Amino acid sequence: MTVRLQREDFDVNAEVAALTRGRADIGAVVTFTGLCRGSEAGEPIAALTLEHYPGMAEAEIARHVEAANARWHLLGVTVIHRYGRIEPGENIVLVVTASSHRQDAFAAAEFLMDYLKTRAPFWKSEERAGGAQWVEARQSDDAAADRWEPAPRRSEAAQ
Amino acid sequence: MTVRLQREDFDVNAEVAALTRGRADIGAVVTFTGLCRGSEAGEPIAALTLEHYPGMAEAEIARHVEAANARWHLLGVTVIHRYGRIEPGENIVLVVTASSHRQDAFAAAEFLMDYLKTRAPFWKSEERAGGAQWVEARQSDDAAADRWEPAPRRSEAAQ
Amino acid sequence: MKILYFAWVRERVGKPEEEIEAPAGVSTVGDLMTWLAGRGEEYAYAFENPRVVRAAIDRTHVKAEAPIAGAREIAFFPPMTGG
Amino acid sequence: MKILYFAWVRERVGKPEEEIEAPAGVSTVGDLMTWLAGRGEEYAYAFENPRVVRAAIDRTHVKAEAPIAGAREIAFFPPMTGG
Repeated sequence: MTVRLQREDFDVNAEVAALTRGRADIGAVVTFTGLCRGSEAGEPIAALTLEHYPGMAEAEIARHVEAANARWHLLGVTVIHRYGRIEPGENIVLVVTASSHRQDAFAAAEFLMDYLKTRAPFWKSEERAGGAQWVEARQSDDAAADRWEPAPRRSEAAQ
Repeated sequence: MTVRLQREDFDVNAEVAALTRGRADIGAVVTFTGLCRGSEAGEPIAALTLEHYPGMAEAEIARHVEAANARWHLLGVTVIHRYGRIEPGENIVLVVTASSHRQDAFAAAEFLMDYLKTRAPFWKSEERAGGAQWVEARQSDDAAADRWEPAPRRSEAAQ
Repeated sequence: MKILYFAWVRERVGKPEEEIEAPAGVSTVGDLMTWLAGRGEEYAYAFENPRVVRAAIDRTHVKAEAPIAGAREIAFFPPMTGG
Repeated sequence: MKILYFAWVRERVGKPEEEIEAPAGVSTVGDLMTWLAGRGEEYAYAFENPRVVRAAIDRTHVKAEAPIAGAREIAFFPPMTGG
């Protein structure tokens, strides 16, 4: 497991290569890259600034990677989250999951992203025409994270 | 939309860059890479050979990319499928989906992979100790593809 | 019309493609498989279990009931295992 | 104990962290928010709607009912917007 918080950009190929190099048991690698967009609901954004809680952010992400490992058969996980000022078109976050089979790799990557959105201690501020503005949490992100909670999963499995 | 069938390997970074370069509307990029594994159910595999139906394979993949575009809000899709002899650890297939938001990018990538597994005219032969052996289709792959069919989706949505 | 074979269907038939002219009465893909199966041992082997053989007419998947009238290219192959 | 503030909670309070000693009777995270809110205008503004302020004790998410006894580091922040 690799969890890194950094100001610098990341290289997707290098991170995938680090997970797969010299191995012949990995059949599926999923990557998710989150990027800064140049507008939000039609309003231009000059940049994002990402604040985080050092120490807690790493610990919280590592806990969720462990939860993903307990839930799916994974052969490697990398999570990199940037902080500081990020301009439109730049990378924000990377999740890489490797598995024997595609379903586990896809599910774990989605799970980790849903949790990063709602549970990892990061806060985005947007530079808009009217000044800096903190991004509000979305209810749709909470709902996406909630679907991974044990209770609803069990009732789904019983259908 | 980019659909390519080729003998050569592909470069994930280059394909992602080709989709995202100069754009500020993409917030999420998902990549799926399928790799050749060195064993199957405990038995060693020296290599895979992928046969395809030239002409139909491209058309069939393009049709499914169009179906994905109709179903989700996508800002770019790339599918590359290799053919010929592929050794363990080497890449077989790449799907890249780009969208404003992560849910669409994830769903479209999973949809395309499920369809490639069951509908795209490719056939894998494995080099085993006892000789070359055609890979049998998995029922689990058919089930994965079936979940995208309109009928079951509608009943899920009604829950 | 042109007939193509892929994977183990190709191996059993012993060739990747051929030109054929189906006789009158052979009107569906299923009829064509039955007729091909009667052309010799290698064809009988390839089509011994026609339910597992898939078909495409002019590069579109079709079922055994599909009519072959007007087809330029018909392909037979096992269930696909791409991806 | 050490108190940390992040994002708009930090901006409203006007500092990223401070050492405090909570008086007897302040036993939960919710109590602590109420007590902090009474320390001045900037605190009252930061905690004007305590339901939207999230908390962590020693780097683990907690609810307002969580006891603060033994905590070394308590953080207050808005709902998270990472990823």
